[in-house]
Amino acid sequence: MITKQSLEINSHIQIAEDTFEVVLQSSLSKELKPGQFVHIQLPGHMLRRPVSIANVNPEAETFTMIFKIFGEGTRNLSKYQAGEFLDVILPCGTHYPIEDLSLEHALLVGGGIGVPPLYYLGTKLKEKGVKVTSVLGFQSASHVFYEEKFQQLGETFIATNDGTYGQKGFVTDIISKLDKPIDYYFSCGPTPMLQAVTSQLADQKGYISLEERMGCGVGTCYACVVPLKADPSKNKKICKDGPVFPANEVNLA
Amino acid sequence: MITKQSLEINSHIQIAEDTFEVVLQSSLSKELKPGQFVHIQLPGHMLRRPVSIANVNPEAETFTMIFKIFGEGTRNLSKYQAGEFLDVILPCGTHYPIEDLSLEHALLVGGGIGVPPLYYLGTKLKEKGVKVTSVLGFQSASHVFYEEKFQQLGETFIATNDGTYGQKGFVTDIISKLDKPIDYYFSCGPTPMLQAVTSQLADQKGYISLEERMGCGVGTCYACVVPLKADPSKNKKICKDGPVFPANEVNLA
Amino acid sequence: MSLAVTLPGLALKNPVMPASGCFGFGKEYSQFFDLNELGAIIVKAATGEARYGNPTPRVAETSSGMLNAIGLQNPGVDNIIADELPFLSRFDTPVIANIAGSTVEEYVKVAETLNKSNDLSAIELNISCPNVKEGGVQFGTDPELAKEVTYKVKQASNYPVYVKLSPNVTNITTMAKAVVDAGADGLSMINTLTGMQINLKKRAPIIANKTGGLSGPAIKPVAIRMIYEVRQALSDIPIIGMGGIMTAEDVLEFLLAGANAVAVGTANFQNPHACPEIIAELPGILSKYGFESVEEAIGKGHVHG
Amino acid sequence: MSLAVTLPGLALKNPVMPASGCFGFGKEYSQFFDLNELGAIIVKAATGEARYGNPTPRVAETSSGMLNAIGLQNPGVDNIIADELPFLSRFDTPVIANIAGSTVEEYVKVAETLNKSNDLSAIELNISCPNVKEGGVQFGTDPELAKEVTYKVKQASNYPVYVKLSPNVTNITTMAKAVVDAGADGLSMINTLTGMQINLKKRAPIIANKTGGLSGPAIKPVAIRMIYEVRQALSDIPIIGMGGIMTAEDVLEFLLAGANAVAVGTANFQNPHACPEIIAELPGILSKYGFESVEEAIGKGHVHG
Ligand SMILES: Cc1cc2nc3c(=O)[nH]c(=O)nc-3n(C[C@H](O)[C@H](O)[C@H](O)COP(=O)(O)OP(=O)(O)OC[C@H]3O[C@@H](n4cnc5c(N)ncnc54)[C@H](O)[C@@H]3O)c2cc1C
Ligand SMILES: Cc1cc2nc3c(=O)[nH]c(=O)nc-3n(C[C@H](O)[C@H](O)[C@H](O)COP(=O)(O)OP(=O)(O)OC[C@H]3O[C@@H](n4cnc5c(N)ncnc54)[C@H](O)[C@@H]3O)c2cc1C
Ligand SMILES: Cc1cc2nc3c(=O)[nH]c(=O)nc-3n(C[C@H](O)[C@H](O)[C@H](O)COP(=O)(O)O)c2cc1C
Ligand SMILES: Cc1cc2nc3c(=O)[nH]c(=O)nc-3n(C[C@H](O)[C@H](O)[C@H](O)COP(=O)(O)O)c2cc1C
Ligand code: FES
Ligand code: FES
Repeated sequence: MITKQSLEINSHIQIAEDTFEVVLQSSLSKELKPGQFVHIQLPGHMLRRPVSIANVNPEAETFTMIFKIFGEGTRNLSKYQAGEFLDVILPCGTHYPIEDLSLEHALLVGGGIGVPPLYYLGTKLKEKGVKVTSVLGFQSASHVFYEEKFQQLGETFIATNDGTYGQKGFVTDIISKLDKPIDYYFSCGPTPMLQAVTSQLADQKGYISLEERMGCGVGTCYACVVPLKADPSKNKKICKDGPVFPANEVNLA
Repeated sequence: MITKQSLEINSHIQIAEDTFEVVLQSSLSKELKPGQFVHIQLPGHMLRRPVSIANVNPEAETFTMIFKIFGEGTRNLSKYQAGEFLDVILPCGTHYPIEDLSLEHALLVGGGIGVPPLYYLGTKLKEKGVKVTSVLGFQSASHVFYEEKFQQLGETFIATNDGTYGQKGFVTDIISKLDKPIDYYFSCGPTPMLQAVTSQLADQKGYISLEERMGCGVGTCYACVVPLKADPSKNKKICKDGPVFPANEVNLA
Repeated sequence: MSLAVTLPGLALKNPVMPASGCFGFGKEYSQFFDLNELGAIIVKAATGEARYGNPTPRVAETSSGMLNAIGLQNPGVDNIIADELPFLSRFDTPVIANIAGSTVEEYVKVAETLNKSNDLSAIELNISCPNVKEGGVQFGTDPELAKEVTYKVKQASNYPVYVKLSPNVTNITTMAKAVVDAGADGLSMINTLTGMQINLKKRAPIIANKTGGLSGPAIKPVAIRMIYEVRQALSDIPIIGMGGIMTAEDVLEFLLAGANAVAVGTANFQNPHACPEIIAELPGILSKYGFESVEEAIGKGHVHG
Repeated sequence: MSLAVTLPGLALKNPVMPASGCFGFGKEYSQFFDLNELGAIIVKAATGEARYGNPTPRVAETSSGMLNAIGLQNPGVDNIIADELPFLSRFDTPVIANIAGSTVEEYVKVAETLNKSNDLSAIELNISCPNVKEGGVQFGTDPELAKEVTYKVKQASNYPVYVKLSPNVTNITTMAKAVVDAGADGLSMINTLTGMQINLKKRAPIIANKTGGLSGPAIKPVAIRMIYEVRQALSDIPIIGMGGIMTAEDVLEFLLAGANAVAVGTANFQNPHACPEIIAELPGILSKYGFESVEEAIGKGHVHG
C-alpha cells in the first residue's frame, strides 16, 4: 500500500556527470516493482520530485534510485549524504507487467534518466530467464552510467549524442541495425525519444514509461495526464494509471 | 564601515533555557562598539534578524552574541553548529557613547534579551574605571544567564518574574531600593520595561536601546522608526539613528 | 477543547477540510488516513458533462507556492454521483460538492442534478476558476454575473450554497456582498491568484494554458487580508477560509481573521497527512494561544479603529 | 554581450535598477557597492510635504515575501531635491523619482517641483501605494482617476513619466491602456499585493496599519502574468518590470514576459549586494539561454495561440 515514510540514506554517490546513485532503507523495498517510482519531498520545495526505482535489494530492505541534476530540486537532492533522511511517498504508479507476458527476448531502450528503471526491470527479466538486449542513450561519455551492469544482463549498446562514447547518435540509430527477434520492448526516456522509438517499433509490442510534471503523485490532482490514442478526448493519469503504459495506448504527440 | 561578511561560528552553546551564546570570527570584531547589532540572514527567511553584540575579543578577532529562541528565525539559528558560516551585515547602528560621557558610576538595567549588549558595555565601562551596578530581569531561574560575568563587573541584582531566582518581580522593584548615586543609566529590554525604567529614572540621565521589526537594517526602508519626544510628528530610524538613544529623546508610548 | 463548528448544512467535528481539487474524490488519500478524521471533504469540481481539462504541463512550482491549470477535468456530474460520491458516504464526514460551469444554465443543471445525490451536505459554487477559457472567471469578477448565478443556483439547489470567491478582483467586499445579497449561505475564499511562470529554456510559459492559479503559502497574506475585510463588512456570514494553510497555527490565523472553518489545498500534495496532522495539532495550538474552543477564536484577530 | 537598454529618457547601461522604497536615496547602499554599477536608481516616493508615515510595526515576514506599510514616509519633495538627489548626481547612473500624493493637485505639484532638479532622468508615478489611507490606492484601481492623474502629471512634468500600476485590480490591461491613453511614456509594474498577517499572541494584525503590501518572490508569478498580459495588449509600451526578482534568471524571466528593464526591491534587504550581483551574473545567464543581448530577450517568452 502507498505510504509516506522517512527513509535513511544508506549510500549516496556520484556515478557520472551530474548523476547520483542513492540507496535508501525501506521496509517496503521488497514490494517495489520495476517501473514504479517514489515521490520525494525536499525542504524549501512546494512540490515533491518523482524519481524511478532503479534497483531493489529485498534482503537488505533497500532500494536504489539514480537521478541527474536538472534544476533546484535535484541539485538539493545531490547534496544529501549517507545517514540523512528523506521524506518519500512510495510505491507510486504502475509497473512493467512482466509477470503476465510471455517473453523470450526483451529489448530495453533507455535514454538519460530513463535508463535507471530499466535496470531493475532487466534484473527481473533475467531472473525469469528472459534474454535481454539493451540500447542506452546518453548525452556524452561523461554521462554514461551502469554500462557494465547492463552488460551483465545481456548484450548492451550505447549511443551518445556527441559520439564521445559508443555509437554517435540516437538509440534509434542502433535499433535500426539490430535484427534480433524480440517479443516486447520496454522503453523509458524523454518524450521525443519515446516518440521516435514507438514509431520505429510500431509493429512490436512494447511498454513505455512516461514523465510529466506532477502535483500530488498519487492520482488526486489531475496534473499529470496523457491523452489516449483511441480517444484523445480521454486521458489517463501518469502517476496512478502510469507511468508504465502499453506503447500503443497513449498519445505522445 | 558597514559590510556583509560570511562569518565562521567558533562556538555555539546553550547557556540557559532557549538561550544560546554564539562566538563568531570576524575581521571587523575590533571595530564593534557596545550597543551595536548585527543583521543575520537565515536560509528560508526573507528578512534578516537583528542581534546585539554581547562581547568582543579584539585579539582573537571574535565577537559574541546571545539570543533566545523567539520564533522560526531564532529557532533556525539555534540549530547552527561551530564550523558553520553565517551571512551577517555588521556593524549596524549606533553605540552607547561612553567615550563622550563623564562617568563615575553607571547603572545597567537589562531585561531578557536586552541583557547581552549591556555585558559588552559593562566590560568597556570597567576598562574605563567606571563603577558598574547591574540590575537584570529574567522570566524565571532557568532563563538567567551571565550572572557571574556581571558580578565580575560590579554589584549585580537579579529579578525574576516568577521569583524562582533572585528577587521576585521587575527590575524597577530593585531599582527603587537602590540608593546609589549614579551618573548615567543604560537600559535595554522589552519596551514595557523601558517605559517603566525611563519614567522611574526620569530625572537621571540615561541611554536606552530599542527594538523594532526591521526590513533593511541599514536605514533605507523606514521600517523601524520611533517618534521623537520633542516632536512626535518626526521620527528616527532605530537601525541607523539607533538602536541607542538618549533616554529622553524618543517617545516610547 | 471543542473543535466543533456548526455552519449551514454542516455540523463539523472540526473545522478542517481538504479544499476542492486538492483531494480528488477522497479515494487516494483514504490509503493514507481515515477520512473520518476530517471535518468535511470538498471534492473536485463537477461540470455538466465530463471535461478533459487543459493540455499538460498543468502545474509548476513557485516560491512557496504552485501554479495549476487543470482546467476542471472531471467525469461530469452524473458519473460523480454514480461512481465517486457513494465511496465517501461510508465515512461519517460531510461532503461538499464543488460545482462549475461555463454558463448559468450549466451551473443550474449541475446543482439540480446534485439534488439527486443523498451523499452531500452542501454545495460550493465555484465562480472563480481562472483556468477555463469560457465562463468561470467572469462570474467571479463581475458582481452582477456573480449575483445572477448565485441566485439561480440557490433556487435550484436543495443544499446550502457556499460561494467560492476569486481573489483576482479590485474589491473583494463588493463581490462578497453581491453573492450574499443573492442568497449565498456562506462564502468560501480564496481561490487561486492568476499567475504565470516562464520556462527560460523553452522561452514559453511552463503551463500549457499559459496562466495558472497560484496557491500555497505565498498567497496566505492575500487570503487573510480578504477574509478580514469581508468579515469586517459582513459580520454574520459563514466563511470557509483557505489559501496557503500548512499548519495548525495557520488555521488559527484564519479563524482570527474571521473564517468559521478552513480548507487545506496545496499542503496535501506536499504531505498527504497534512489534514489529519493539522487537526491533531489544533487543540494544542488553540490552548497555547489561550482559546478553549474553535468557536471562541473566530474573528478574534479584529481590532477596531 | 550588450546589456544596454534604451527607454524614454533613460539610456541604461544595464536593465537592473533598485525599486522605489527599497533603496532609500542611495546613500546607505553606496557603502556596499559602487552605484555606478546600476542601470538606474529609483528613489523613495516623494510627496508634497514631509510625511511621517504609519505607526510601527511597519513590516512583517511572510513565506517567500514580506509585508510593508511604511506609509510613504519621506522628507517632502523640496528636501529631496535639496538634500538627497545631489548625492546621486555624482554617479553616472540615471535617477528616477517616484512621486505620490493624496490628490491630483499634490501629484501635479510634486511633478512641477521636480522639474527644478537637474539630477533626474525620469519620473515614476506611483498611483498604487496601498498603504496610505486617503488617495494612493484609488488612483491605482480606477481607470478614470488613473487617466486623469497621468494626464495632468504628464502635462506638468518635463520628464518622461512611467506609471506604476497596482496589481490589486480585476483587469490590469484596462489600467495599462488607460494610463497609456493619457500619455504615459512607460509602465512600471507591479507594486505590492495587499495582504495581512495576524499575530496569534496579540490577536491583531502584525502591521499597525493592519494591511500591508506583499512583495518578494511570493508575488513573482502574479507580476510575470500581468506583464505578459499587458505586453500582449500593448506591444510597444516600455515596461519596467518588478516583483520578486532575486536572481539573474528572474531578470531573464521578466524580459521574456515583456519587460524592457527591471527593478529589484525586497531582495536588497536580504542581500545589500543583490543588484550588482544580479548585474554581474546577467551576461552568463543570457548566453546560457542563447541570447546575445538584453534587447534580444525582451518579449521572447510569448507564444501565440
Ligand atoms: C515517473 C517519473 C520518474 C522519474 N524518474 C527519474 C529518475 O529515475 N531519475 C531522474 O533523474 N529523474 C527522473 N524523473 C525526472 C525528475 O522528476 C525531474 O528531473 C525532477 O523533478 C526535476 O526537478 P528539479 O527540481 O531538479 O527541476 P525544476 O525544473 O526546478 O523542477 C520544477 C518542477 O518541475 C518538475 N519537473 C521538471 N522536470 C520534470 C520532469 N522531467 N518530469 C517530471 N517533473 C519535472 C519538478 O518535479 C518540479 O515540480 C522522473 C520523472 C517522472 C515523472
Ligand atoms: C537592535 C536589535 C537588537 C536585538 N538583539 C537581540 C539579542 O541580542 N538577542 C536576542 O535574542 N534578540 C535580540 N533582538 C530581538 C530579535 O531580533 C528577535 O527576537 C528576532 O528577530 C525574532 O525572530 P524570529 O524569527 O525568532 O521570530 P518571528 O516572530 O518568527 O520573526 C518574524 C519577524 O519579526 C521580526 N521580529 C520579531 N520579534 C522581533 C523583535 N523583538 N525585534 C525585532 N524584530 C522582531 C523578525 O526579525 C522577523 O522579521 C534584537 C532586536 C533588535 C531590533
Ligand atoms: C491542483 C489544484 C486544483 C484545484 N481545483 C479546484 C477546483 O476544482 N475547484 C475549486 O473551487 N478550487 C480548486 N482549486 C483551488 C483550491 O481549492 C484552493 O482554493 C486554493 O488552492 C487555495 O488553497 P491552498 O493554498 O491551500 O491550495 C484547486 C487548487 C489546486 C492547487
Ligand atoms: C519597504 C518597501 C517600501 C516601498 N516603498 C515604495 C514607494 O515608496 N513607492 C513605490 O512606488 N513602491 C514602493 N515599494 C514597492 C516596490 O518598489 C516594488 O514595486 C515591490 O516591492 C515589488 O518588488 P519586489 O518584490 O522586488 O520588492 C516598496 C516596497 C517595499 C518592500
Ligand atoms: S500528479 Fe496528481 S494526479 Fe498525477
Ligand atoms: S530597518 Fe530599514 S530603515 Fe531601519
